[in-house]
Amino acid sequence: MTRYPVRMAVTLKPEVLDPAGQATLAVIKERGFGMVDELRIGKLVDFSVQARDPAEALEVAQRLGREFLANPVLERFDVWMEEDLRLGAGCDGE
Amino acid sequence: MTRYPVRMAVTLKPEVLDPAGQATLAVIKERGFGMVDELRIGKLVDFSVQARDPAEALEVAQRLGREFLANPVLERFDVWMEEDLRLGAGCDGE
Amino acid sequence: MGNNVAVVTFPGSNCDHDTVWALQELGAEVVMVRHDARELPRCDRVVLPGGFSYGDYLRAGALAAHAPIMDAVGRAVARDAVSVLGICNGFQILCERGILPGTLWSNTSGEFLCRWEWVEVATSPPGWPAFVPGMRFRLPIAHAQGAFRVHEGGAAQIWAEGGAFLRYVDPVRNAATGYSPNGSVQGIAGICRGRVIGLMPHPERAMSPVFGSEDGRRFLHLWLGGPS
Amino acid sequence: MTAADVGLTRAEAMTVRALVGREPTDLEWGLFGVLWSEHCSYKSSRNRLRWLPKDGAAVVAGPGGNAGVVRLDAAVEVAFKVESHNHPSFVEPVQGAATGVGGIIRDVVAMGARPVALMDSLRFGPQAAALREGVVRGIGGYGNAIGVPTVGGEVFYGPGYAKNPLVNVLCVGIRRPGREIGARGAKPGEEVYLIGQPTGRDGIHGASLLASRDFSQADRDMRPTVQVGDPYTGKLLMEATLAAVAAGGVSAVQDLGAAGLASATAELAVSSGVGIALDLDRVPCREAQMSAYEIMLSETQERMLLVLAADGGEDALDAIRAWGLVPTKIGVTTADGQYVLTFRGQRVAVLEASWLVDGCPLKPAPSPRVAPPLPARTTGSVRVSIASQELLAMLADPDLRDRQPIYRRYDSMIQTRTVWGPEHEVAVLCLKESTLGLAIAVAGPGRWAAVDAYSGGAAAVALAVSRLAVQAAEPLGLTDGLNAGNPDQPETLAAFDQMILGIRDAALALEVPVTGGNVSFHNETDAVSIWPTPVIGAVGRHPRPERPWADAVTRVGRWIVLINAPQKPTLAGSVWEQRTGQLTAYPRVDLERLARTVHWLRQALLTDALGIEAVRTVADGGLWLALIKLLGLDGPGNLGIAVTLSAEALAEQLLNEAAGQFVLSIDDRGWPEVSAQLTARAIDHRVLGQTVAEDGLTVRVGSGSGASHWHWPRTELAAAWRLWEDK
Ligand SMILES: Nc1ncnc2c1ncn2[C@@H]1O[C@H](COP(=O)(O)OP(=O)(O)O)[C@@H](O)[C@H]1O
Ligand SMILES: [Mg+2]
Repeated sequence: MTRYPVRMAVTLKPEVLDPAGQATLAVIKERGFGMVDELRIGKLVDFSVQARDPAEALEVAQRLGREFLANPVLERFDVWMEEDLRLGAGCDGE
Repeated sequence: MTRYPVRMAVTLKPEVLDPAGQATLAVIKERGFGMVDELRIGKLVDFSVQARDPAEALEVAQRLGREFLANPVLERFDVWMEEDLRLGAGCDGE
Repeated sequence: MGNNVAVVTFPGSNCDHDTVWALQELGAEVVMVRHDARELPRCDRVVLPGGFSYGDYLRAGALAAHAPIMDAVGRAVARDAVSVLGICNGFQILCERGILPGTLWSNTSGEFLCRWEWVEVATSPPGWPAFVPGMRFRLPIAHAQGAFRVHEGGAAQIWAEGGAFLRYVDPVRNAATGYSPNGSVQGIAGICRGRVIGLMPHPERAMSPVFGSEDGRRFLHLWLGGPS
Repeated sequence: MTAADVGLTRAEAMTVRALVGREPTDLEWGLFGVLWSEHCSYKSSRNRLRWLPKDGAAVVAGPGGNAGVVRLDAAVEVAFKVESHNHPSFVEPVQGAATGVGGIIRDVVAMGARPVALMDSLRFGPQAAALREGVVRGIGGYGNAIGVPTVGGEVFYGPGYAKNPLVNVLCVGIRRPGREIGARGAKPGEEVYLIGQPTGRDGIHGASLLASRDFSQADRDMRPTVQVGDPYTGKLLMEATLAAVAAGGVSAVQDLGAAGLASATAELAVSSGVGIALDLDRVPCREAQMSAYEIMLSETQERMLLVLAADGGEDALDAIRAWGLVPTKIGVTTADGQYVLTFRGQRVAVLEASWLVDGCPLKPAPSPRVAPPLPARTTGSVRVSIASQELLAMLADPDLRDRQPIYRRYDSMIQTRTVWGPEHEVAVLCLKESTLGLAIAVAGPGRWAAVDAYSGGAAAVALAVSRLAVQAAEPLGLTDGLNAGNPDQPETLAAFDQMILGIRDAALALEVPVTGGNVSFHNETDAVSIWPTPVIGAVGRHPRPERPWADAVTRVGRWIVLINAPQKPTLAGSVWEQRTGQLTAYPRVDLERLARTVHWLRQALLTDALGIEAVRTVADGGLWLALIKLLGLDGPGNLGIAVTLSAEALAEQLLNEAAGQFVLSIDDRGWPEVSAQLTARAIDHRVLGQTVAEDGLTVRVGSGSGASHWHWPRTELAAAWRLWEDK
């Protein structure tokens, strides 16, 4: 058994209203970020799965997304496994 | 000017406790996901930036992360631009 | 110091009128100020009331912290020109703005919590000797994001700086310290820095025994500089 | 597009063609489809709702508007209504419940009233924790953020609700007399404005068609995009609308709810007796390329329609802009009664507004409108023995246990009017605008209506009005949320009729008008229907809100008195009976005697010399729970209640739920006079016992050698009732 790190993005379906994104965008546009648009806020869930192989881990992650982490009426989810993960141009937020 | 899509992951700093993640983990472990662990919940913000080049878009995104999207006390953020994005093993959540 | 108080309304503030009413009951001269005002009116004190500014979307207080009026509040605080009281959402805004240290995070329960709590003065805020350590108030809390959190080591620093103003207590079980209804570090319910005070409970809702307690009246009376 | 696609029957489609005189366009079919849906047209219920009494001294606006309005005094009018959001809450509990709260708040705002209180009446199936949590989160999430306190509510469980949960929400608002507004005031030649959230593709056919059909798997797959509640925009919309009305120049307001722009504009036109011409290209849209059909039928939340005088609406528009909203003129009112939609330069619908609103053939109501005969009893007089452990177990029953885990997630205090909130059986609000206050109650256990809907309807009214009476509050009006199964099933419709007749008879006997309400049919899934469920909201005039009457004892040495105990107590319709799995017909309330009782109680409470210390109703959980609540589980340790009951039919005495009963604690000096007054009015009353210096509840049973004696300290009762404490 191996421990596989997984990252899941849970996002609102495109046609669903995102009040939080809408309000955030309106404010930041007024405060000097006029160049920003189409802002939507989702959830990010990082976890690890104990599994025999990546395929099994992926299957667990997808089941978890379906059954718990995403609300099928409003949301969709995408899963990344280790090999997909690339470090973004990060920043520590300080 | 070009419109650059950006994805930002806002996550709790590693040393910061995540009670929401812990609570979720406890529930899912009870419901048949004993193989899942180390679950942490963050935010995902997708937006587009109007900019001259990717470097400028990245700079705007980072400023946005610092000033608005991440709370500097507890959170960090990472930014991905188009070329970093790969489609995960997605699922529509249905 | 006089008692001209400016109460700020952000879009989504919803305790602004309750707060104005409470302050007027205590004889203060109150003016309401909009979030988009670039200057504070002439006043001795500013109250940032409770509510859900900008829906509390993104994070509680995060968007309101950038409102034009907060630039003015920030400047006035830097000049030490006013006293500021942030109640609930107002406290969250002050933290998000960086005027007060730390941040207010989701309650441990993950749920909104509305109920009566006891709070106790842990440290007198500078300038308010009438808030005597050990003094208790029974006040309602009503928030989803009221867990006071700081970066590592931050709590000790706040105590060292004399900023740990109010903490939750449980008089029934009389636990000495550490009781917290929402997951606040060391049970902190309110903090202060200079003449700026933030607290999660709502004194403006406890103006009369009719509403369950008049400790809020006592609290605001002391904040307005009244004798104990 | 065919008539069937939009949910019309063949006969209805023929009526449409006859009215229009040609084959309607797709868009026109869509408009008829939603406006003639059960949800919008009230086609099965409208003729029956006429049975309800709607007139009363305090009525300012009866049924037909967005909310009923009653007069509290010369300074305050009260707008209130109950609304259901049952189907959406099953599809998506959090957002469904949230948008239900937003919807009823907008109804009250559309009457020019500021919402000051909410109550929620919830019904779930037995194993419904996840659904319940979602609904509670949705209600709290919206109400808390928009800043309207949730001051009470109720939660009950029953098997029929498993796939048909009920989420009924009551909203109460206040306005100054002279501020009346609503859908009726538009005149020809005025301007129609839309404000709030841009229109998206959400909820097309949502509340209207979804709530107008039974809920099978097939429908679930067809589920429309669910609407998402946005309390922040809701707050701006509420403030902007109220500010616009205060600024003047607004002649009509209509909220957008089910069937969106289609319903709002057609209803406004018909209510005001004007025509309306809309330019759909002007409607701000959230998504690109929306069709006229989508624009008209979208159920995007947080929108409001305002009609402004052609000149003189500037102040109103400025007031709206000050709240950060952009008012958009989307059309004009006309003199010809026509309903004309233009899109991309084409007239895409040309109808008469009245066809849409009043054209739908209504189900005729049956004529014999007398109370139905008593149903046959299957059980009811069975003598049950009972043990202490069973009584304690009753306290933990989902229908009876402490509701704090729910209501502590609602802000019950915001607006600083709440004198009594959710921990009491009736809410008490004091108003800065008046020395009088408001008493607000909801009632309506489905269990009571399960077998005899007439009895359940009457009892729900009886209980709601009784709850006002314990605060000496005079009822000003009722709002009724009527929930039922499929109206095309004759038995369902018959039970529905009986439920209305029960409400009617009780409202008449207690002299309270019904000023509005809501009907939710089709609460039926996979052939399982809910019990007919009447959710009654009552609003009363509280004489002295700053000093409410206690509902728990405070002193030793008071008499504990029970009023209106049934001669032959029965467990029919009670929680006890529900626990045994076999519900029988809930007993008929003696409405005439109850009328006398509440009248007396209101007077008696105002007479200090009578020494009534505390009073509450006996309802769910019977005398057993009423005594425990009268004791007060957080009361002092040197105070208790001790009563003596006869050994005969002990369980029935303790656990019957007959409405119209009250328990009181009365001091020694007042008791002789109270007893004399009750005797003179032929109101049954008996002393059960006294308050004593020993903590807890003591029940002595029988006398002499066979006597037994039970004692429960407060801690034991609390541990059973507050099941949540250690979770
Ligand atoms: N059960 C009822 N009793 C009395 N009036 C009712 C009842 N149901 C609906 N009404 C009235 O019918 C009108 C239309 O109700 P409804 O369609 O629910 O309004 P909306 O959807 O605009 O909120 C309202 O005036 C309402 O008060
Ligand atoms: Mg309406």
